[in-house]
Amino acid sequence: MNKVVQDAKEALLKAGIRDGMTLMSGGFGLCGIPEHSIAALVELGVRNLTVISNNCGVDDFGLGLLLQRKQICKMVSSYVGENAEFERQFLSNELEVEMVPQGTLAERIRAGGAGIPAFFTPTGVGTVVQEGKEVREFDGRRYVMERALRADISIVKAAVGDTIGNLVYRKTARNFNPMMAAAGRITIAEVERLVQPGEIEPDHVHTPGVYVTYIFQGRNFQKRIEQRTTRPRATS
Amino acid sequence: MNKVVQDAKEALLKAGIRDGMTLMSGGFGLCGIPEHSIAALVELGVRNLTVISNNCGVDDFGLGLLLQRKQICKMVSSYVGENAEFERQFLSNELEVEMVPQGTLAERIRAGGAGIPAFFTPTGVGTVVQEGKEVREFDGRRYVMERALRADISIVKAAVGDTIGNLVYRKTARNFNPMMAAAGRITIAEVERLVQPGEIEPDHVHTPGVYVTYIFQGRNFQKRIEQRTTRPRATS
Amino acid sequence: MKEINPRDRIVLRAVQELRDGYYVNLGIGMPTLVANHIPPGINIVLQSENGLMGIGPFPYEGEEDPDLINAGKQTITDLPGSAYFSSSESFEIIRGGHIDLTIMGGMEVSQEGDLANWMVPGKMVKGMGGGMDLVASAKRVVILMQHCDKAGSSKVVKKCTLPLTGVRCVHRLITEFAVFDFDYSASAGGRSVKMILREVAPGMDVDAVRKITPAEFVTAGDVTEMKV
Amino acid sequence: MKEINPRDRIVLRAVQELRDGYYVNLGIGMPTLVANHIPPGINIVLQSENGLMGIGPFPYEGEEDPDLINAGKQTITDLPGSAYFSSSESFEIIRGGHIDLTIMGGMEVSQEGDLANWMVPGKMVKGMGGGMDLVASAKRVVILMQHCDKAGSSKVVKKCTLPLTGVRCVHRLITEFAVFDFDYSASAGGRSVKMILREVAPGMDVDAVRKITPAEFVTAGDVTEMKV
Repeated sequence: MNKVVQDAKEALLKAGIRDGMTLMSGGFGLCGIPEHSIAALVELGVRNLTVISNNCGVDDFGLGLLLQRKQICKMVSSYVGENAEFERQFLSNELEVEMVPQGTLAERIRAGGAGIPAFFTPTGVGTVVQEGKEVREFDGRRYVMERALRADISIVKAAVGDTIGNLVYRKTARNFNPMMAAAGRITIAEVERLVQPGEIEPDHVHTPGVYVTYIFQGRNFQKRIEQRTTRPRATS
Repeated sequence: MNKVVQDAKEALLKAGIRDGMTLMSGGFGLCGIPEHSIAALVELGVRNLTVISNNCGVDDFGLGLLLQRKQICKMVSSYVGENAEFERQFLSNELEVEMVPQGTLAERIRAGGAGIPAFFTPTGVGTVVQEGKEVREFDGRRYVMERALRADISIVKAAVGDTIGNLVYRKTARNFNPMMAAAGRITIAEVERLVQPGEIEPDHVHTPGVYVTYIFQGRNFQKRIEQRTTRPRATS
Repeated sequence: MKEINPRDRIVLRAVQELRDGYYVNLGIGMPTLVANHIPPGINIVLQSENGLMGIGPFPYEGEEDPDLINAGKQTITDLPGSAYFSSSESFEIIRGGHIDLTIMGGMEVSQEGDLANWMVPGKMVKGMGGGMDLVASAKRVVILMQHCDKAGSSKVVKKCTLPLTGVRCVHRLITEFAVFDFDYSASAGGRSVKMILREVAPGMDVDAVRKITPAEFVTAGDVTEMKV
Repeated sequence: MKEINPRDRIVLRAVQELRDGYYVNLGIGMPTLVANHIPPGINIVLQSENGLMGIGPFPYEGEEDPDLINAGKQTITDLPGSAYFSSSESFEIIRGGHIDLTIMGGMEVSQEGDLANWMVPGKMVKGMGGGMDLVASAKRVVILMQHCDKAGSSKVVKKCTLPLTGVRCVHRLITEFAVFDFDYSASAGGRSVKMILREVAPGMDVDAVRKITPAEFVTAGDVTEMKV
């Protein structure tokens, strides 16, 4: 069982990355994004990607880098407000966009990894979200049926990982990463610190290694901050 | 926000325990069961309970204690093999039993806490499990629709908890406890060690306190072992 | 009485919606400001739907952590007793009805309790984020919005013209002029939702509110003065 | 060749199903014994569906931990690299198709690949546990069972008479006399599942297997000798 690779490029090549694939990319805003795997996708130049990710980065970082190079043909997201190039491509119909309520997006991905093909949710009943979908009443309340999402390749990021793929996330950098790790037919994890089996306390594992196909330690994570908000120190 | 109570009896009384309620009880076999809450249910003598629990204890411990006193009218479980009194009541029709595949049971409880009224699963297609249920094909495969489970009161057990209800489980004593904590309209947690907020690392929390209504530190947990299996030490 | 601007009035009135022990989700904009005015003796826990229960204040300069942001992508801190979880767990909490109160901004609220607050046709669609999940499933949905838009048209309408975020989902609407409740108890029987005027701002009365409000509302018992 | 009892033969043949890197779930009974014979150079990870990936050996006497049991409720240990999770996550792993192989006991296997192994009508129903989930979703389902019951009737049947655990779910059946595969690739077109004899025990041949097997099976290419 050898899951460790040198870098994102090796992982993506081993995973058989190619044009037209569906990818899931972890992160919320720029927090917890697999920045090395995204950079390698830019380098490899694969195109016509369908990308499932809560957001789409900013113009010059994260998934925005793939947008700039027109490598993405479709985004499945809940919010894409911070990206001018996104807006341009969307308004000019170069980019297809499927907007999904954030909780429904999370649950569709979770369902994909969990072998649940469809489920019912109250979110979006009576809105555009229900268009074309089955609506059914349970116990007097109406629900929309939503389908699972899967990916050919998921790229996720964790703080710590061991060589057999167990992952631990840090703070709100966890977000969509665990569900995406489970929903990828192949899953590539990049970690800030790669350790040996036994160094992660088994009760603290967030993503069991069974979901992870390849893992590598990223170098020089940028971990950009989108909105730096602070409070003044009390002056004494 | 005061969730701390003295003991199980106080918690159950505050929760409004009464005859005919539906309870969820965490644990797998005798591992991770809320033994103090079960003992208090015996003491309070409530009857006609519907109990959702993976197993039903053994004759003289765990939920078996409630069976002995005929406090349970229906069990929803995946496996009940270790209990002679269970067998007697079941065969004499004193006890109603709904057998649910273990994964479906876990998912139905998870759905209950997660606001999902129904979902589709491949488990049980073509077996007695699908009787009376909708079967539907997705992408060429058949699935059974299963409904969510909820409880009036969930009783769960954790290794550590803080006073605002954050819980950390230990090893395989986690099992059904996290989903049941979420699926109870009222949830009572018993812990081996009750600590102050801040003593549990926020990244290590298994059950966020939002799900927990009452919490108490149990005394003298028995933590019985059902099947003591060992290997010989190498003799030197 | 000192002059108070409309947004401050709305925020200060919204603060009174908080109850001790509540788990609360605050939307972006005015709702976020509610957190700056939590009264002493009221302990609430704030959820950030990107995976945190227990939002703390902004960090001190130099202590920003890129791994710790809120749903508005701002750097924040956590608190003793905070818990982190995945997005799916976060929305299990929301969808499962475990959030006591969500306070959110609005673009339109109808007399039926419908809410529109996520897109303007013809403008760039940024997405609904977690708003649709919150209004569908939080135990209590309180909407904050200015009564009228910049052109002076009321945003408290008979029927929403903008794409909806949720139907029959608003429990209370707070504007700078009035506080309305929505009673859904009758709607199951085929009758429509009851929109009830509860409070009016100082200097306003029921008629004055009617004049600026196309939505049809009733009164039930006393209409009191909004105190902020 | 030294004499080998039927159960040992089945277990030793089943060991050959393991591949390096597999995530494996072993059922109770004969399947559990497979773990005692893992060949050198083959690293597998054993799942316990009550919430552990990475089952270790039984604990030394005096080191039993009541918080650490397997799905058979026996005390076990964990290993470096083990991970604990909830029952729902455990079955996400199973239902999501992340288990490479499950090895399970059987009461009946039909020529259609149906499996019955959880209840005998009229006897006390103990429950299906996690078996139905595993056979529905593991990537590969291998069933171990003795070819005939105590009365000498074949358990490899045309059609199961006992209540089913899963339909068209068995990939390979190992008995003390033979190894069969099930080919479902044709079944979508309306034709029936193909049951294929792959191996026979020493001293047996195809005809001998047919004699003790009501199920209709074919051969495809060589039928080889079971090596254990």
